[in-house]
Amino acid sequence: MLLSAIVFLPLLFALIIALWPKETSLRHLALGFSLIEFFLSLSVFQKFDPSSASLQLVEKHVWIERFGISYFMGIDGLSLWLVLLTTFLMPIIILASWKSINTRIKGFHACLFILQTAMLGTFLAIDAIFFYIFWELSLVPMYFIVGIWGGSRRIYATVKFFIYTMAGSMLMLVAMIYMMYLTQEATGQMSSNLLDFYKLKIPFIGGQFFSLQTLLFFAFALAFSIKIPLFPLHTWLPDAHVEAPTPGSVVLAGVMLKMGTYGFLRWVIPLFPEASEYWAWLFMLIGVVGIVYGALVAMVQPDVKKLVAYSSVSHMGYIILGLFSFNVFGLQGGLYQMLNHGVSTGALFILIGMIYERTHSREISKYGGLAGVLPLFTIFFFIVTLSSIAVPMTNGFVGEFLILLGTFKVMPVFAYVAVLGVILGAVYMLWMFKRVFFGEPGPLVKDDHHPLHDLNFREVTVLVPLVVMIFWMGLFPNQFLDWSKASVDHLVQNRSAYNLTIYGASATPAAPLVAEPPTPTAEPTTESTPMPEAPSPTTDTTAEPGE
Amino acid sequence: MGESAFEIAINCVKLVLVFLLMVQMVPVLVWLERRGSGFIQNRFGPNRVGPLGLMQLLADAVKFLTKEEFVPKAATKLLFYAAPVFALLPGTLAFSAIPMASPLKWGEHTFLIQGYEIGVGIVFILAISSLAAYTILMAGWGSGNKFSLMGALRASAQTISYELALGLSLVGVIMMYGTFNLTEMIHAQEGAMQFQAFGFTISSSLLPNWGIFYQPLAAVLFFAATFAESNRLPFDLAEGEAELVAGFHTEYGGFKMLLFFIGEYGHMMVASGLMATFFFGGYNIPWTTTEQVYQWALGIVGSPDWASALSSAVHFAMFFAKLAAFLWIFIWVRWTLPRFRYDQLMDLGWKTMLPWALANTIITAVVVFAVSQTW
Amino acid sequence: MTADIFLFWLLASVTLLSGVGVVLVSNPIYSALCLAMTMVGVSAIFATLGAYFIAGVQMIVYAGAVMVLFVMVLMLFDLKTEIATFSRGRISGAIKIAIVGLLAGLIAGTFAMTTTIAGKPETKEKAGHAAKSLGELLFTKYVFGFEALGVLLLIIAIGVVGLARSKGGTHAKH
Amino acid sequence: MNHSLLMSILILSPFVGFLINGLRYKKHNYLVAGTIATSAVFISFISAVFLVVDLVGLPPDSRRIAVTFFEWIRVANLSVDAGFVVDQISAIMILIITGVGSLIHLFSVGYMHHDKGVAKYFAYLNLFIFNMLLLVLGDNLLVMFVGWEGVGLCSYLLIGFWFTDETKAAAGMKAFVTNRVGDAAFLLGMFILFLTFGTLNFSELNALVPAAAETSWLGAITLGTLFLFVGATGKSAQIPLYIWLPDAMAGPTPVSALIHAATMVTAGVYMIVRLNPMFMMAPNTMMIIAIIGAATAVMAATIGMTQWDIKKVLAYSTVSQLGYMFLACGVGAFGAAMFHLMTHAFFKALMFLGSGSVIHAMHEEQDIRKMGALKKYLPITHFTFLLGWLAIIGIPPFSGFFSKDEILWMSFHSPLGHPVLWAAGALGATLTAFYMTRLMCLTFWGASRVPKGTHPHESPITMTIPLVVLGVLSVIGGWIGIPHIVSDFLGHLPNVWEEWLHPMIKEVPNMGPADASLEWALIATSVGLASVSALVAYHMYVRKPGSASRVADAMGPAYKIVYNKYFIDEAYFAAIINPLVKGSRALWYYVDVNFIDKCTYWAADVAKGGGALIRSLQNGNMQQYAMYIGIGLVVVLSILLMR
Amino acid sequence: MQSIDIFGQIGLNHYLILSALLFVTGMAGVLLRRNIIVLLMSIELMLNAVNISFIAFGKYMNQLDGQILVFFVMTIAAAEAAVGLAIAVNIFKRYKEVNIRFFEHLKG
Repeated sequence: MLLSAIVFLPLLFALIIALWPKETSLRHLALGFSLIEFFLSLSVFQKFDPSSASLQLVEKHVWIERFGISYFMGIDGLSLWLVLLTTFLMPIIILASWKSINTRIKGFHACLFILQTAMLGTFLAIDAIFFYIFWELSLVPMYFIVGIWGGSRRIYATVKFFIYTMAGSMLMLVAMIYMMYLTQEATGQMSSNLLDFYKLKIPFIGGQFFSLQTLLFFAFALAFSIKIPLFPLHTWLPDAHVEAPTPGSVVLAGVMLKMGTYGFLRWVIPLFPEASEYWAWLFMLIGVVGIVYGALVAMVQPDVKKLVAYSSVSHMGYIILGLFSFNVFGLQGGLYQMLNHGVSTGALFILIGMIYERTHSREISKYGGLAGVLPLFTIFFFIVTLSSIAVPMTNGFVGEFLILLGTFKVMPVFAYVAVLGVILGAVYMLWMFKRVFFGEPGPLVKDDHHPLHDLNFREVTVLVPLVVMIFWMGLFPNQFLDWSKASVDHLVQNRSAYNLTIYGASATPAAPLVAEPPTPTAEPTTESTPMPEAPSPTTDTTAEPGE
Repeated sequence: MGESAFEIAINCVKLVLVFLLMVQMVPVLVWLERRGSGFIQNRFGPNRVGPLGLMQLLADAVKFLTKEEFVPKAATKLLFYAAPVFALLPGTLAFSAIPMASPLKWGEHTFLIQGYEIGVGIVFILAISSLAAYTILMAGWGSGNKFSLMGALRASAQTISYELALGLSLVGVIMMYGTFNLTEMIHAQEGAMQFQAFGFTISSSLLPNWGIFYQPLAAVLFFAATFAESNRLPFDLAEGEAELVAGFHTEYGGFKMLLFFIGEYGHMMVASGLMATFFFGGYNIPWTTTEQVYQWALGIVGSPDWASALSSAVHFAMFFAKLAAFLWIFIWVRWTLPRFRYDQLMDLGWKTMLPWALANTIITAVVVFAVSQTW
Repeated sequence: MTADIFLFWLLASVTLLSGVGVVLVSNPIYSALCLAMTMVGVSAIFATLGAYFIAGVQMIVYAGAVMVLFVMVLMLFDLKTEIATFSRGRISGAIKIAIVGLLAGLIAGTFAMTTTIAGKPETKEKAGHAAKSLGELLFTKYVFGFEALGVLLLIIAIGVVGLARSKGGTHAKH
Repeated sequence: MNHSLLMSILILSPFVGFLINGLRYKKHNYLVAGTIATSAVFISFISAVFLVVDLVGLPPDSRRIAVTFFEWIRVANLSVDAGFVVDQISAIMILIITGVGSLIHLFSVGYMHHDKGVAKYFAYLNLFIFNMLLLVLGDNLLVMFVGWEGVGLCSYLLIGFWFTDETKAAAGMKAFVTNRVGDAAFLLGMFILFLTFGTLNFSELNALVPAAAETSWLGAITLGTLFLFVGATGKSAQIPLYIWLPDAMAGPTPVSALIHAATMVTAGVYMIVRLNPMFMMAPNTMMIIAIIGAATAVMAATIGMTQWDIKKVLAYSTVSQLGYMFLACGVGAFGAAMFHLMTHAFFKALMFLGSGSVIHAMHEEQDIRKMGALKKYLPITHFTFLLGWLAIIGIPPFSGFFSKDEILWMSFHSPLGHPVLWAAGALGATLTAFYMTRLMCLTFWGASRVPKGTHPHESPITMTIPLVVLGVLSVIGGWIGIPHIVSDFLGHLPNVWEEWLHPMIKEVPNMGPADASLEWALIATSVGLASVSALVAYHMYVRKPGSASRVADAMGPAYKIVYNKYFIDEAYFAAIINPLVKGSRALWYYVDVNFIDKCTYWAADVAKGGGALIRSLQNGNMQQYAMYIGIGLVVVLSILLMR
Repeated sequence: MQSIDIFGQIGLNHYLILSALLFVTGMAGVLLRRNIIVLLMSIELMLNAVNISFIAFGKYMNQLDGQILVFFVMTIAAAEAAVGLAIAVNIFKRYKEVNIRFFEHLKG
């Protein structure tokens, strides 16, 4: 029940908010609700067993029996932190939008909560159709958030965002339905259950693009790549970010982009092991290109928000690089980088929103010398900048380090290029920082009629949790990594024949897998050999997947 | 149509007879109307030609026939001529479907005292009478006169509107009797009141077993609707003199006018006949059954053939008495009630009668269902 | 040639001729009257096929109500003979006529060449009886369709009233 | 005392100082802030002394105090502890950092007292000390990297301390970004080493080094060390990444003394020394290091000869001296490198502080053309500066002589060395003597060119005390590492330095026996060259002040090139930065906006056009629709019938 | 192919052909006429044609379902006529035009 409560409580909140009669107390109510949701999600820790790689807190009910569609939720190390990230960001977003959203407050908060349900559902659903519903549902509130509360070109941006994402999702839906059909062929009973999908052996032919697994792989990968977004598919992101209101940008960057990477982690890599291995080079290439390209383009942006948006493209490139390195470093790093990006880019957007509230401009050239006027703001911005450019002791470093290490282990050449991102990241962020905060006060900053006020108590309250997280995650990454360790180890070791068990259902066979000491030699070779995958080289102790 | 050539021949003759009966009723009715109006309005009415002015009928007929054939310039000739001809049809065809007496059994032949028997009689009658609207429209439009057209449109709208109430008021009757067939309905109204309810048989010798006691509302509605259907006062908006000169037949005169007259009176007769059939036991003598009358006739003449003929004649007389009574009511109403305004007419039709008819239908359905259950 | 056969040919020719009249006559009022005639003919054909109740309903609904409406409307518009009866366009007209012809040929030809599916039914039900079983069928097997049609009619009634009413309604308070 | 507690105090004391000053940056005036900051570093110094004393108490072969606070990152076989170790190498460093650091803090109290953001300044300075301690104490590469980036960050903050000046902010950014280039290489080096050896821990790495030297250029050790060395060039301002250091002089002068002379810039040297067994096994890397070091030493010295900004001269001098240290590393003289590191810290900090004192006296004037004859106004500064000058040009027995000579000797004598390297070193020393003398002459001696209205005055006592202390250290600092032949000559003075470092330093293999006469000859040559060049400079700038410009004119374009720092900055801008920015704009404009977006628009247009095409069928002509239906009907029926 | 007395024997085919011809006639009206009301009438004609088929099939297959369908068809036809006429009347009232092509101007 816990997961259902976590997922659907925001929907209830949205309903209450939509029906709430008083506008004045609405924000407080929403904040309270989001805090309730956050603390509820914290209680997952109490019930979660970090030593197990299996799905936990499972809820499974038959939904549409004929097609084997079920109401199936579960949590494991891969989704745990993303769920918490979502619930953690929501109170912050609501508090951050306290003053910036002035019209249709009711609708806005309702949208936020619906969005929260959709995102949590995406992370927790283990059934393909169920997942897809949440996946698509997440578009709708976002569409409205950008389209109603956005900037001047909001309609263009929101339509672009919607159509881009939708276009990818359609292929994914087709692939999902085809896989349901495959389950019927394999077992006689149609099923959209992810665990059943895992059991499928989809034929893979190395050289041929038009072979089954490759096509399915690309159908899924395209949907997720657009959502992430990966390099050539990223152009919706800057527009959406620039036009979105601050909370919209935060959710978009903080959580929604993670839906794509999570999709890779949960769906693509385990479902299509051979194809993803065969095509890993492509995705790593895209990731690397994205890192460098995003950084370069970010460097020359005249708009702060657009700069951060392109930096997201760059950061997401790291994540995909990590995921497709298929080793513990890369995967853990990728997972960690998702959280980092959520926290630090979210914080960046909040900060940009705060300055935008004051000056109503995001033009870099109009700023300058802000550090002298808004010292507190500058400090926070600097800390977040450090996190974004992955200075050690902040969260960004851990993720980036692990990703690059994982990549280097597999394909050093990509790592050599990817470290350019480390340099360029510093270049564009610090250049922007220099132009905005240093130098002579710009036209917006020395405006005598409207003196700028430094952060007030509410804004500090918004930022402090984020800064605390930045350092906490930077200094004690183990406290975070340990929770996802079992799942990631399990994924790495059994990638060629992935399965997931339900916690407590057949506990015994799953246990030795986790206990196995991770030795580098035991991992499957990551050379992209087009050979059909031999019976898994790892000692797959789960002889029969638990029914 | 019949099994043998003989029967077919008889039936054809019957049809002609019914038609002639109707046509011949018209002058009588005209006379009655004029005399009746005089009586009601405390004046004499036609009294110069013949005794009681009866010869006035002949004089009128001569006048009609000898009048000039007149076609307006703007008229559409075909329709202008066709309209009065078609005006005869609905009344005649419908009247032919009404049983006027108990069947005459002669030898192995059975002759129904009606134009033809139709299983779904009510439906047929309604269908035929609904065609009347064309006549009016054809006449109105064909005259090429805007008053005519206005009158025609009013009349046809009125006809269609009241057809709903009319049809719906009959649904209750149909449900109660469980048949469309008029003969069966009449059969069901024989004798004194007696009906089955909750498995009990309830009877009363005080009242005849007439439909009006079971469906009073339907009777009222039906009767009112027939007034509108036949375009008579108080619903004769189509020919409101003050507004539309004479409605759709403004441009008509002479023989064509006569045909319209016949059509209108035919309507009246159909309405009266249906009233009698649905609600007043048809050709049955009150408190008696057809069988009783037949036995009585058998007691008088002895031979079954003749007894059957006698009882048919008696029934025919009874039917005609009832018919005459209703026709008189038509006339009576015409000369006593003022004319409605058009919107009042429509309001009455759509907002009063239609809902009541609907209510009647529903209540009847519920009651019929409830009563048929036995506990 | 029995009466049935005679009746069929009579009614068929009447129906068909008046049907063609609907399409060809350039005065829409005559068209409408032709259609009314067709309706009556069709009703009669129903009757010859033993569907008396339906025949009656056909008369009431089509001939008595629907067509009257048409005629009324046409008369209200006071449309005389039209200047251009048929749509413009030689090519499309040719195509349309070709389609009509082809379709007629195809369907009629098909029917003409196939043998009768079923012979004549032996039982000849009484008309009233048929109506009763019709009602039973309507309220059991087809009850959903029946109810749906009821709803449809209600909606249509409301919609038509909404469409037809002039500003302020029939009883506008001035 | 408990080592972990001491270690905590050592590391965290500056951090606490940073927090106190940083959180109350608006409230604290220069005295409060300075007191807090200086005492925080001084406390560190005390605990460092305690630790070193404890270390000395241990037997020489197990001199190692290691403290692990917690496990930082653990992923698969990567296990990185937040572990700190004090051993022979880091002991020297922590003493220098905290010692010199506290002196500079003290100096700053006086130097910065005008400044509004003084508390912020001290906070940054404390943060720097904290990071520097992390760097030197970390027991593995990753913790070192934390400090490595941290000091870069503080350097960024302190260079851009006066952020309202665009160029200063730009200098800070330049420093950070250039450092980042090195850091990226450092990361790669780490990856290679980790993936080869499975650990990042220094002691484990050094223990795992194979016995045989790696000759291949692409071997793991060679590549790894090479990348680490690139990292070091960034941090320690070597070719090709030295460009940030001269610009870094935009920061407050004590910062230049602390960060850009004494401590941070030596981190590269420190790192190489830390991993000396590893570097030793990569002779190719060693060769590169030596060449780069020598080249940097000479090149920076030439630039130094032409600069007019007092701090720029010192900055190029620093680059040059760092080149010596790398040269030492490259020839395997790690001990000498460390030795020079220490002496350099003393005398260069001294000179920077002295220049700070001069600048302070001259009211923020840094151009030496507007100075001269300051001797009489600033006696203490002049005297201490004089000591530093003597030390840097290598006049015995000042500290610089011993360390520099050790390096020159090793570059000649070591199997990894080469006479050319020695020659370069000697040339560098000559040039150093020249430009340093030039600096002395133009600043303190000769005729006064001080503009009217400027009244130079001696600095307050908080500034002079550090000068004096450092002056003393500059003199005696070299005496703990007296070369063998000299000590033999003087009567077997112990070479404390070598003994101390010996367990940590891997000896250069195949080291031939030292030829005493050759060594003497070399010493004589270098000292002689330095003296001559100093005299020439004195002659040119004091005796005949006009001669210098004549020489410059005579040199013509060569002078121009050197004066403009070989146009390296311009070259970088032309070759890398401008194309990068322009290319990025092009990428944005042509790829993002005009290609990818256009592609999507194109896709949308195709859909739209298709829609429009089909829409033209739906023209509202109902009869046409009916015709389509009819056509469809005919076709379907025909097909059905044809079959 | 067996020879059948086309005129002397009435079978299902006769009714079906009648129905088809009537239908096609109605279709011709729909395709060719300009007047919207005549168009509506032509549609009625087509519906009636279909009704004949239903009844004929019902009769020859001895089922009542055909009649039920006719019932439905009639209801819908009546509804369609009502709506169509109401629209036509409205448009005529405003534009005095019954040409079907004129209705194109109503498209959005």
